[in-house]
Amino acid sequence: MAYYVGGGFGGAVAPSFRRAAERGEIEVWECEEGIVTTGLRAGAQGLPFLPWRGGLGTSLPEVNPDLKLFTDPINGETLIAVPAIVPQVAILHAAAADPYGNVQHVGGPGWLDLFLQRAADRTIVQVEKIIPNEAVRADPAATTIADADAVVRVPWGQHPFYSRALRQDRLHTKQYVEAATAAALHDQPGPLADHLRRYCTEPATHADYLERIGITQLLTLHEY
Amino acid sequence: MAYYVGGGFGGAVAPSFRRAAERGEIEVWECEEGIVTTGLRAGAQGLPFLPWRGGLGTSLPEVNPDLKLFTDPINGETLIAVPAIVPQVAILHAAAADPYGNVQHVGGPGWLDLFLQRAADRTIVQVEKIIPNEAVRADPAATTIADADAVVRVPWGQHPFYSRALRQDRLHTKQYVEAATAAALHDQPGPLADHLRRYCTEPATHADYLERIGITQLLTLHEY
Amino acid sequence: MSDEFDPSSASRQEIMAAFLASELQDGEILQIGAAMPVAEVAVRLAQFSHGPNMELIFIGARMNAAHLDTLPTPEFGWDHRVVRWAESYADTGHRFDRVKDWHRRVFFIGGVQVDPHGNTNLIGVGEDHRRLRFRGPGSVGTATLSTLVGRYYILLNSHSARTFVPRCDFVSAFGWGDGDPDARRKLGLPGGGPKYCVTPLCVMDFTDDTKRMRLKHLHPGVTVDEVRANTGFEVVVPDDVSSTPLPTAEQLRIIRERADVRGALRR
Amino acid sequence: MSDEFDPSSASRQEIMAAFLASELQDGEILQIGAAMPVAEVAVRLAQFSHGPNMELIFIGARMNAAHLDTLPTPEFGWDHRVVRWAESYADTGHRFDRVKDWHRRVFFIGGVQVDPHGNTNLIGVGEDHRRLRFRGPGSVGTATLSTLVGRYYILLNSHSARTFVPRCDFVSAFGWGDGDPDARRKLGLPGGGPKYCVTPLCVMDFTDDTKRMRLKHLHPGVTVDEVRANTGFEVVVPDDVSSTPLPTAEQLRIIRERADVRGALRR
Repeated sequence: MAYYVGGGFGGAVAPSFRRAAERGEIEVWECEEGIVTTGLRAGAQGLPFLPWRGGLGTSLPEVNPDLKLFTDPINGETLIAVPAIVPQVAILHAAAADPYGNVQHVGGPGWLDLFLQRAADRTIVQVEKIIPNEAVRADPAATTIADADAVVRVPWGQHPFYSRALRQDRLHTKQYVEAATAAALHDQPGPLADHLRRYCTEPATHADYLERIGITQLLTLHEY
Repeated sequence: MAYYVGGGFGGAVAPSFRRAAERGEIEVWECEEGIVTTGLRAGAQGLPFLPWRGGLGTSLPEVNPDLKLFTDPINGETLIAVPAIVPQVAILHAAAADPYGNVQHVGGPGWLDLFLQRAADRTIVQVEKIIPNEAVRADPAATTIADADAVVRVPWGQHPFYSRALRQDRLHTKQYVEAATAAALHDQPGPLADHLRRYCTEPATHADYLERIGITQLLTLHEY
Repeated sequence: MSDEFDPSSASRQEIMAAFLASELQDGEILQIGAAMPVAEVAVRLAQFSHGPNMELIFIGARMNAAHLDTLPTPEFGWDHRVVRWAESYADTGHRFDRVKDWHRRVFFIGGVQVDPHGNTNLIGVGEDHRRLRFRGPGSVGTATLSTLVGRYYILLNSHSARTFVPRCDFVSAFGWGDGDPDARRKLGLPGGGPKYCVTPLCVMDFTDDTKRMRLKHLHPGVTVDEVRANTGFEVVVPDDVSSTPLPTAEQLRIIRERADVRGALRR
Repeated sequence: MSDEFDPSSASRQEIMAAFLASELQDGEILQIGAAMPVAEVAVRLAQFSHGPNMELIFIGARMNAAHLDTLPTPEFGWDHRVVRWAESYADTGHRFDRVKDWHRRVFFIGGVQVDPHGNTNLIGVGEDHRRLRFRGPGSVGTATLSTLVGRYYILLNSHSARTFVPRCDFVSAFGWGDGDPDARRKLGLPGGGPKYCVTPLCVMDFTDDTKRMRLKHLHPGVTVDEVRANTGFEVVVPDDVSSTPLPTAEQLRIIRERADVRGALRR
């Protein structure tokens, strides 16, 4: 499912995705922010579809045959029917949760997270910290997810990306993007293999991973 | 537009509404919480309609011909097409706003307020207090409405109803419901006329109104 | 246990609440609308007696109250003495952001009219919707809830032929339609529909083949004739109608000391 | 004013930013996507020079920055040095809760391909969508934005025949379709469509009758032949092509001292 695979993380187009898509190694469900939001909302509401206007006239319904043009039953306008999107599992990052699955984002949920959770069959949320149930009851309006199926304490769990409290580790993502670009576009797989080994396959635990990043670097990620 | 005109405020059915509806003096757009939410969402999203499942098999599409059954273009299921609801003005109560129309609810928006605002052409928000723009920027994620067309400082503006910070004045609503019931069901219009004169037509300002309630009574409404 | 909690001292409403509580399973999500005192007590009793993992949703305030000694029943819609214990809020409108899992929820529904197939009416009474003889409170969220929740209970504060009618003038929540056991599936309603109808006189279920109300339990002291006389349609009466189980002394103690401290069900 | 801000010292990108800023009216709501440095500077210049009541929306962070001495341009998507000034957030997904007023918004759009009628392509290049020769970044929110916003500007970092093609392989944002001035109305797209296309060589508008790109301004030192040679379709060249107005010294001062302090547009 692709509505954006680009720039914010350091490259124009994510290189490994680009190569896999160009080679036909993955199937791309071409969409757009408004369309993916609409499909997730349909999934969350138990509806077979929801209509959306954005994308009329574009190639999206051609390259994604799941998007169907139809005539609205009230005014007779042509709209796009976006089918329900139902992830089996949503895996999210948040600031805090209590042991009962009450999740509280701090500084806003960010991105599509709540839409993914609402549409998904099950939700796992990794959080910076576990807070007492009493803290949740002290501010119930701050609870953004009332029934996560699992919460996992993962400090700096957003790394190398960012949360509303911690910055992106741009040193790390730059290194990754350079390695992935070399592998995808210049046929030099070495640096990417090294990177994946060092940061993905070798660390036995999340703490192992963080050790390899180093506390010095991690402490630079705190925004204020 | 009726999805609920009942109990929470002190009577089984709001008496003046009941009489007006029974006499045909008002037109009732019969609906339901899920349906009115869906219609407001359609209005907010600039769509002619949105589909909803709740209400299938009921009399709602019969007594409200704006609700149309249709066949969904993806799975062929029968659903209710709820037309866009577009209020010209939404008038809301909230905890605080800055002078630029950034509104921050405290303890959650409550009820349908944000759906009304999103669907409405214009929004007026009365607030308990005006806060500085710097306070808004200190917590932008708390801003629930970014572009109210007008904000009005109205302390105890929720009276006689409740907000997330202040209780309902049940003494006052009880008095009103008794007067309205006498007028609507027992042909005794006196007490209601007195009530409306004292609390609605005579007070020249909101402060005049609050004086008639009395600060002693108002101070009982603070929850904690 | 003192005589204070003798099962025979249970009021009709306490019997109703205890019966409903025994229906509710630990781990279920129980949604309670406004002005439903028996349901309010039933879910508290269930949570305190055998449901430590139940989630209670009062209007939009969701909580687990198992750790509390008492949880008051509300005197009005958003009673802070209840909702102060919430762990999250789902306000009107917002609560429809995720309904795909409402099959996990149990709901209690009232009615101005109820027909033999468990269809209910909160809209009003009369032939012409524009000139109702009695204007009801409106559908609230019941059209959607009855469509989606795993099962629900029709719960009435009175049992009369005015309420139990052969056919509702209007239907605001679809039960079993004309009695086809497949009616809900054919309409595309994923919820399980009404399971029992609980009144101050009795408990009724629905026949398997025609989904028609059938007497299941009579409350103590109530006769079949009394039910018949107060029901505006022919209720199915099987041979094996039993008495509604009385609350145990322990259940009554929990009701009176923890779930219904101000005695809403003893009036 | 020192020579430091001599209009002739303006870079191509500074000229583009100043031109766009002059297009923006006070009170407008300006939405800026990721990786659009010229647009970033343009909206800051507009806010600081003549738009104290403009609202700027950077991805989802909405703010008025008129009171600030400087507002840095972002080095990455959610740069805290920019979004820290937000007055509200509208995150992905949530920002579609209210789109009915997006006719009040102005947007800037890029493209991997752009055709003579202002249709743009961010999906990729190739005949077969399943085996693209170049996989683009994807539509982001541009299909919806281009449908709804009051007007938008096509803004490109390079001007080449690889980008300006006779026909996009795929269209991710509908401009004027095949050139029917009524095309948008017929499709039911309420937004006003693309107004200008701004590149490092020139500014182009669209003819009234066929909505075809037409040269409007050439940046200093650029010739019509240069534009033609770098455009993969026949661009309409009227008799009265004028030079793109240079930024004034005051505009350049604001750009360099307040809107683009780190000099993103001077490289």
